[in-house]
Amino acid sequence: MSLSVHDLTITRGGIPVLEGLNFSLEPGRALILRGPNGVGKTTLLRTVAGLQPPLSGRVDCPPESIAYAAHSDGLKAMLSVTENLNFWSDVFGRKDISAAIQAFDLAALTDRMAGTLSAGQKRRLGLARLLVTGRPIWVLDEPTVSLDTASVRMFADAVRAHLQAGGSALLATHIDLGLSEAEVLDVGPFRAGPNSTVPGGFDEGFL
Amino acid sequence: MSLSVHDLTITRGGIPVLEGLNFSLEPGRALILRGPNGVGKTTLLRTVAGLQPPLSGRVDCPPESIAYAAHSDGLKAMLSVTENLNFWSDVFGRKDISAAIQAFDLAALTDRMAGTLSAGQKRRLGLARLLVTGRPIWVLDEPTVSLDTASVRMFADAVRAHLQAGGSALLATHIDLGLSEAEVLDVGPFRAGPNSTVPGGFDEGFL
Amino acid sequence: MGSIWEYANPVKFSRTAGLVLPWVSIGATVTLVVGLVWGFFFTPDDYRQGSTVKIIYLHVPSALMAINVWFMMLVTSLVWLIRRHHVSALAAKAAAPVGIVMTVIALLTGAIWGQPMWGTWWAWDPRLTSFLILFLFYLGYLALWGAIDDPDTAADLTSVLCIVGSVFAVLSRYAVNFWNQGLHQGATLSLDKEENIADVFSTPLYISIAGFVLLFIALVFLRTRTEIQKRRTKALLARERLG
Amino acid sequence: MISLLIRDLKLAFRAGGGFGLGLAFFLIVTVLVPFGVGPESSLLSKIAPGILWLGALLACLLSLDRILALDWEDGSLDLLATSPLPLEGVVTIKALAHWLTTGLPLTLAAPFFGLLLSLPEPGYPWLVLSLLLGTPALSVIGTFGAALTVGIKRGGLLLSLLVLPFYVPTLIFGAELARRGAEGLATTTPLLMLAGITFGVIALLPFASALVLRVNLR
Amino acid sequence: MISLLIRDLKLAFRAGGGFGLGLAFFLIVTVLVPFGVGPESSLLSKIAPGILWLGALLACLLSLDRILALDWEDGSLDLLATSPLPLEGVVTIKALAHWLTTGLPLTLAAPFFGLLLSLPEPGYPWLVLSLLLGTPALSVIGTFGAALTVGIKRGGLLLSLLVLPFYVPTLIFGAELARRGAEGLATTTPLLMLAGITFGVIALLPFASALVLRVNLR
Ligand code: HEM
Ligand SMILES: Nc1ncnc2c1ncn2[C@@H]1O[C@H](COP(=O)(O)OP(=O)(O)OP(=O)(O)O)[C@@H](O)[C@H]1O
Ligand SMILES: Nc1ncnc2c1ncn2[C@@H]1O[C@H](COP(=O)(O)OP(=O)(O)OP(=O)(O)O)[C@@H](O)[C@H]1O
Ligand SMILES: [Mg+2]
Ligand SMILES: [Mg+2]
Repeated sequence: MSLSVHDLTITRGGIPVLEGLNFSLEPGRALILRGPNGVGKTTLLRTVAGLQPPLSGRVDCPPESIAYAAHSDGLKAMLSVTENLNFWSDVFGRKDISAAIQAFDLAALTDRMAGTLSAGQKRRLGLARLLVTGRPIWVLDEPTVSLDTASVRMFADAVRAHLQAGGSALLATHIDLGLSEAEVLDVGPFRAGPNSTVPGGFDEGFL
Repeated sequence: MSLSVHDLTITRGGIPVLEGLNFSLEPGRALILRGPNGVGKTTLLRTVAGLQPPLSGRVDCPPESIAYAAHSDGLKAMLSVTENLNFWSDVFGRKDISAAIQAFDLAALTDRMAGTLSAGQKRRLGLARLLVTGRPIWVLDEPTVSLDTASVRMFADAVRAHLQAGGSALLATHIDLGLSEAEVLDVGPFRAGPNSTVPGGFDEGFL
Repeated sequence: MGSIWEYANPVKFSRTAGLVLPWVSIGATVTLVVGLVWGFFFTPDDYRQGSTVKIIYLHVPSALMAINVWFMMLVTSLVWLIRRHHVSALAAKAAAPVGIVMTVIALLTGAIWGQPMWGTWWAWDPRLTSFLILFLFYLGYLALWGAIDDPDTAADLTSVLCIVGSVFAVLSRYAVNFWNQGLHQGATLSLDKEENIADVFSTPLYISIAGFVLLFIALVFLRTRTEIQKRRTKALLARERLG
Repeated sequence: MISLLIRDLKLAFRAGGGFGLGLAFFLIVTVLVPFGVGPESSLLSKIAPGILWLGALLACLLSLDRILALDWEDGSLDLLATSPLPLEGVVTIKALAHWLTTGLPLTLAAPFFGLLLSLPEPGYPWLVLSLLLGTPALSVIGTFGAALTVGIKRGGLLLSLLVLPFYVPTLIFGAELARRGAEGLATTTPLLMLAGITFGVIALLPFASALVLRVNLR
Repeated sequence: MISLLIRDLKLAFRAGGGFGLGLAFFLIVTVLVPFGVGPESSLLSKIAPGILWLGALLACLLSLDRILALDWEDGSLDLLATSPLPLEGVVTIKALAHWLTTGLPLTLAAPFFGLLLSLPEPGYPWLVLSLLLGTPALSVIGTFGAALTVGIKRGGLLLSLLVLPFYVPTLIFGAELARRGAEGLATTTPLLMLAGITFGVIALLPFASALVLRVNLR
């Protein structure tokens, strides 16, 4: 269940943004991606999650082992918190959502429609979804946006528990999560330059 | 140009969330609202900005002196960065956007469609809008979401410059902005209880 | 001899197109002028249709082109989806506006012809109707190109649209034939009489058709080259921004 | 105000902005009708004015949810509400932009569609006149409906449903004007009524729209 | 899969979910047609099958942009694409949910609307049969269109434009079946063609939809 990335070059809007990326993520480990705004973290995570193809290089990981969470939470405003979680747990073939509800302190909100939650409550619900997927590799894009400090700690605990259970996590974030055991990878140095030599970037067939 | 709030009680979804709020904001000062997720910060800021009426109490501030920025930035994906800024500057009757572009380091992105920006770049553009409004009181809801540390500093500098020019700012945030001169108000203690005595809450005409 | 796919390289294509373009353009101009002038001024009036018959020299070539351009787009779309050569997708993009213009010309000349012949500008004859449907397919295809920002995404989506659309276009053709059978027998008689056309009429017609074909080739080369240049400019700008 | 109009028009002309789609939709409805009811031109020419009006109305209807919902989704509407522009002005400009990008092109293109449905000769000027007079009302009423439903996700269908009854008088007098024109009957009454509806609606409805918009924003 | 279907149906029945709106829209179109074309019942009964089919088609069309766009906007589609469900299954379920909430109710309600347009007596069973056979094709084709335009903000109008030409064969055979039924003519050919189109479309189009959806997600 380990994820490894070999010599990856990724593009956004036809332009290479990061190139020559190599890293691997063993079970039980967490890797935090850092880098300035616009460097290409989101694009990298989408590529790893299989939502977009890389320009070159490859992502090795067992299919169907990734749980992806992005900027938007995929919540249905007109379904209650329980219904939202139940749906995802059904889709991923697991049944029990009470652990997830407990881990993100949603017990008081279970019957509320997701649309009436505050920004931070929505985010907590979005994160609780990860627990019901039962997938070993978490790929998370700025997971703690809008969370208060208590909830950030709650999230860090959830990640830690996940790691202890043999899972792994790849996170992009700008703030400190208090996950001291996680490795940090600054993607800044991998920014693709104008004389990128990877074939296919810049539509260079057109040059 | 000062803002003051007297004995304010605010509701969300028909339920009082914060009650008995009193604070005032003088020119040149910044006030940071803190409180756990779901306590009612967003609701408070919307009330202050005049987007929803308070249940009781009042908000005193000269009309048309507030620039409001919420979770969503009001950007048009199919307009370029310059066009987006120019539009808001026209609406607010000011003409020059170059200071705003400079303050948030958008010069390299001016011709890009707003839809193709990264999360942090979008946010920077949304914040740059504040500078073209020329309004003295900034009311900001989690302004630094998705920003990297350099951009957070940039934002803090912009707020500081705004304060020095006689403006003021009311911010809700969960992270540290590095604005040491700002006062902090924890709204937690003002959470409305079930025996709130404010008339009109809980639709108590029906009780 | 190199494979034909060499020309799938945009640069190579541009260069070759640049070489061929003047000749094709000259050929198109000459054949069109000869065909149309001959057809309009040096053929006798038809004994039944009078001089209106001469509109055939615009009508038939444009109608033929309208269908064949869609067919060409279908082929280039398939090539794009299978081999992912940008030139192919761009050629489809370049051809579509030409195709829709041909369709409009066919429809307009048909309408102008129909006025004296059938006493009406428009009738829901199966052939005319299926042409109108073809026009709608072109319209949707172009609208989809126009609505999507990212060129590769747009190329993928329009290609699928073109392929699925072709199937439905054929289906519609049969549906329309069926639909108007019971009500309008014989309305199609005034079409379909190529056999009756005498040689005096047909030679300029063939020249004119050749002219339209050459014109189409010239336009597609030209427009594909423009599209390539646009992409090139965009790529250069992007690279510059990174540097 | 002007800058809002310019922005809206610009957005309409950009990729995905939807200019011309109303027209295309109108065309398609006109084409589909004969498929539904059959190709007899005597039958078609009888129902032509009504169908053309219905087509224009539907094309209008389908583009209504762009008037305000886009601005709501990306938060622009909140920002506009806190800007110096009066909300009444905002909704008027929005309606105007909608008419310029939908109603006006429909009006200008209607004669061609009339040909497809074998509209009788004398009907053409009346068709254009009735649309020119009537479509502004459709845009203004539509903006009211859009303001009513702006908080609802993908409220397009609900919007159509709310707005359709409001469209009935305009449709009746508009189609009646076009039909009487086509049949050479007296046209004064529907003409006056149509003009009356349009001007009344333009003068009064923006206030209601601004009101409900304010309610929806809070 | 089942849970996706259940979720979609549940959402359709919740406030703002749009169940019943298609029906209401159908009703209104049926009611507006006599306003547009005049009240003569002989004329109406002649165009009734066609208009009913058109109305059903338009009601279907108006709800298409809910099929996928809502899930796209809130990010569910990304999550579904990374879930164990195959995307082909997702689009099929989406089409099924759309048919259950739109096509099926329309089919069941059509006879009542037929009354409003004085549809001739023998036409009723044929009308229902034709809609029952034809509306699934409308949903499946509509899902293809929705997948094509899912990345476009408020692409409703573009969606209609793309989808309508695809609806032509279904409309022709469907309306023809209903009309021939109403007039007591032979119905075998349109019946077979309609069934053929529907089954062909159900069998093949989901693959194309999943393909374009994948392109749009990247
Ligand atoms: C707007 C209306 C019309 C459209 C869209 C239309 C369409 C077409 C098309 C598609 C063809 C080429 C068919 C082929 O060769 O495979 C064609 C050919 C032809 N059309 Fe038209 N037509 C229209 C009106 C008319 C009228 C009014 C007449 C004359 C009365 C006419 C006479 C012919 C003739 C003689 C040919 C060539 C014979 C043939 O190729 O079968 N068309 N038309
Ligand atoms: N269509 C496009 N054309 C050109 N550049 C684009 C396009 N779309 C995105 N980009 C650029 O690609 C880069 C990578 O974006 P991405 O969203 O991956 O950044 P990020 O690291 O996630 O940033 P953030 O921390 O702000 O979320 C950005 O600089 C963005 O501006
Ligand atoms: N319709 C509703 N019914 C009941 N409660 C509601 C409704 N809408 C919102 N709430 C509740 O009102 C409270 C205030 O929400 P608000 O968005 O103002 O919180 P916040 O302080 O901004 O939180 P965050 O830090 O997470 O953004 C939340 O607890 C929310 O769950
Ligand atoms: Mg990002
Ligand atoms: Mg908040």
